[in-house]
Amino acid sequence: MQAEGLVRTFGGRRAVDGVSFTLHAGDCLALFGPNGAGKTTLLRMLAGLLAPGQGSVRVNGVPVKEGAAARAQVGLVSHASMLYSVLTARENVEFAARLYGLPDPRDAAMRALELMRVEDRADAPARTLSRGLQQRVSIARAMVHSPSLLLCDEPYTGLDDAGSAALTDALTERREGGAALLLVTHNLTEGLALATQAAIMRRGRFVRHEARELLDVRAYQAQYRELAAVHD
Amino acid sequence: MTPDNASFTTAAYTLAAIIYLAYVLSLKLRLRRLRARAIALETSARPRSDRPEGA
Amino acid sequence: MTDIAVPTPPGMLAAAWLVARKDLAIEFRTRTAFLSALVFALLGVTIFYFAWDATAVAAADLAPGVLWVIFTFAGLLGLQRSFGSELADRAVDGLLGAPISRESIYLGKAFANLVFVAGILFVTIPAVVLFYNLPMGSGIAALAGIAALAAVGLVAVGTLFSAMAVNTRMAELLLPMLSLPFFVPVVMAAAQSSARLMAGRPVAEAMPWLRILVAFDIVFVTACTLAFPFTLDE
Amino acid sequence: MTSGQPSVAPPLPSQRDPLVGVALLGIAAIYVRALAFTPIEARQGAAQKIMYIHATSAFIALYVAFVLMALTSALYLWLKDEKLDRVAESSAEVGLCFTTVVLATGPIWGKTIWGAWWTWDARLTATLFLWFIILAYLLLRGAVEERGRRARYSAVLGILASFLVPFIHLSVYLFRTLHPMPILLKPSAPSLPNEMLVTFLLSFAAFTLLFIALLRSRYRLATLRDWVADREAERA
Repeated sequence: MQAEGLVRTFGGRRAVDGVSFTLHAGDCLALFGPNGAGKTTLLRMLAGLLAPGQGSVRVNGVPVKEGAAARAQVGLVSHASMLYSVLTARENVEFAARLYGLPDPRDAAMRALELMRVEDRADAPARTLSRGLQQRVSIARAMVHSPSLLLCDEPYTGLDDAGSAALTDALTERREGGAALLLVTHNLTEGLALATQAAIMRRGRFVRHEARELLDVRAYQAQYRELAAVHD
Repeated sequence: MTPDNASFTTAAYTLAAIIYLAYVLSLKLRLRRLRARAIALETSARPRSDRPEGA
Repeated sequence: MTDIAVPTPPGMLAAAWLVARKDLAIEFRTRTAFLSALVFALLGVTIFYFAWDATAVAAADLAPGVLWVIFTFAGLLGLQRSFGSELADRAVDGLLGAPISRESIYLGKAFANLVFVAGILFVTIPAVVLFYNLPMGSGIAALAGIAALAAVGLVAVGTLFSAMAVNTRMAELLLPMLSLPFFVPVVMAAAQSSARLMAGRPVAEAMPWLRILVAFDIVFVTACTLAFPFTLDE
Repeated sequence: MTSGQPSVAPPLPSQRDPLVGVALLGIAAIYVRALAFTPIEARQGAAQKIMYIHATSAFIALYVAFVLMALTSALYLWLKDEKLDRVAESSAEVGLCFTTVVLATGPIWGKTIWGAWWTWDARLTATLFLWFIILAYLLLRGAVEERGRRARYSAVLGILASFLVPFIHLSVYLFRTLHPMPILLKPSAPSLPNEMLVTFLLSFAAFTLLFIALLRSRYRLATLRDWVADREAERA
């Protein structure tokens, strides 16, 4: 995935102000930053939901915006569950599977639910599930077509230990399977555990971006706390 | 026989004039209000406290 | 992971059908919107009957007019909720992120709305025939045909405006305000042509109105489909 | 595309707008000329003079204001230039003012010709629907805060409305021909003696000037409003 010179303004304010980075298969970028730094806007642009004011996003060379095909390789987990509350967990994930044109939507849906260890509630309507279970179904939904680029916006929020474990295993398995991950989170330990690269975003720009191995965790935490003291 | 309906004409002309003038007036008032806000924003640095009501 | 068959994103119509099926499944499961629109329509038909002095105006002349007024407002009621389900929990992001075209989302929603409105008509027309004891015969088939044409026009415009109105503060007021001017030619054409056909007048007399109706459908289905992507937050 | 960098000086239009002043003077001159110096039409009487303001305002409302709104809406969707959106907004609002005048003066004139205030005359009815459409357009603009979305939504409505007007004219005329109006004199294109024709043409020019003046003033208002909104967004 290549993102070049991404800019997006909302009513005179530059939510994202010139972001460029590349993710290769097996990479996992942990993105930290205070509220309002533009993380969600960036994520929506990478997922093809929001057209960038300037710059471009390419997945395996195909621009995400124009080519609907490029979106077939992208999975998004956001704050909102993106589920239809009236439909059951299975129906939601199966609907997504059909949207991506999977040859076996039913089985793919069940496999995704099993991956997130929520298959026992497959036939419960989404609205009857707890916040954490909905989050798991939402993650299953984002992974049903085994995307080569997985974008997660604070996926761990609301997950209990079992849920977090399932998510970590799923993300690790996807990463080893050749997917590229972007993990937006406030939780340093969680983020750094999986990351191969780490970045901090302030006012729509990457103020720091380096490989995980080069990081001294304690210094990073100190600097992050001071950087994130004031919201953008 | 030419009907005597001059009163209708005056009614129509005055009504039209009222509507046009009312619109010109509304433009002028809105402009004045906005100018005041613009000047206020321009001169004061960061009017945290006295920020005028919403845009 | 996936076996030999490579996943191929569905084409325009296939995707539209997927969206429509999902919408109808949701509608069938909740049924509240459909039932309320239906009861609204039936109540309207009965109330209209008592709004006129039956001796002065023959019920048969009244019937088409009543049908179209009720049909318009019941349709509006149905359109109101069509995008509500998408915005709850940002489910629309799931659609926008999928490898399907924006236009197919519109066509899917529009088709689901069409089925919704057709369902209401399917009950309201017999009710009007019953309550206003219209002569059975060919007139009813013509009425149903015209209703279908009118429904397409209303739904094409109504779905687009509902997609816009749902994102604003005053959705309930905005949707009727935006849609009703567009419903004028449709309702006028439908009422005039059905009145003539119901009164047994030669079809030729109703032709000019039917032409307007068909032209309206063609123009606005294409225009709304092309305009829909612009209503999304690109 | 948008006014990204904060322009320091606010786009402050001057208090006294000379063009609007000149335009109003022009209209006053037309009033004097039409009322005092143009002969009264034999059959219709003085009421015929209403035509000088009614027909001209109607023409400008439909063929200038509305067409401008529809055109700039279409161009906005293509070019995404905010200035186009502001022109569309301004021409809609000024168009609404002109249409209101038409709907006010129309029935008064209609009363003298047809004996009834409102007779669903084809042109007047079409103007009524145009009035509703523009009102809906302005209501839509009022209901959306975010500038980009407001511009896109109103552009979409502007274009669809331009498709709707021919349908309305078609169905209203078809509806009317089936119910012949008790018209004494069909107020169609005026074949006027030259004295009245001159007044009509002058009046047309004056009202066009008025439209342009109001449009320009409303456009500057929109520019200033957006500038203020940006500054407040930044400060918030």
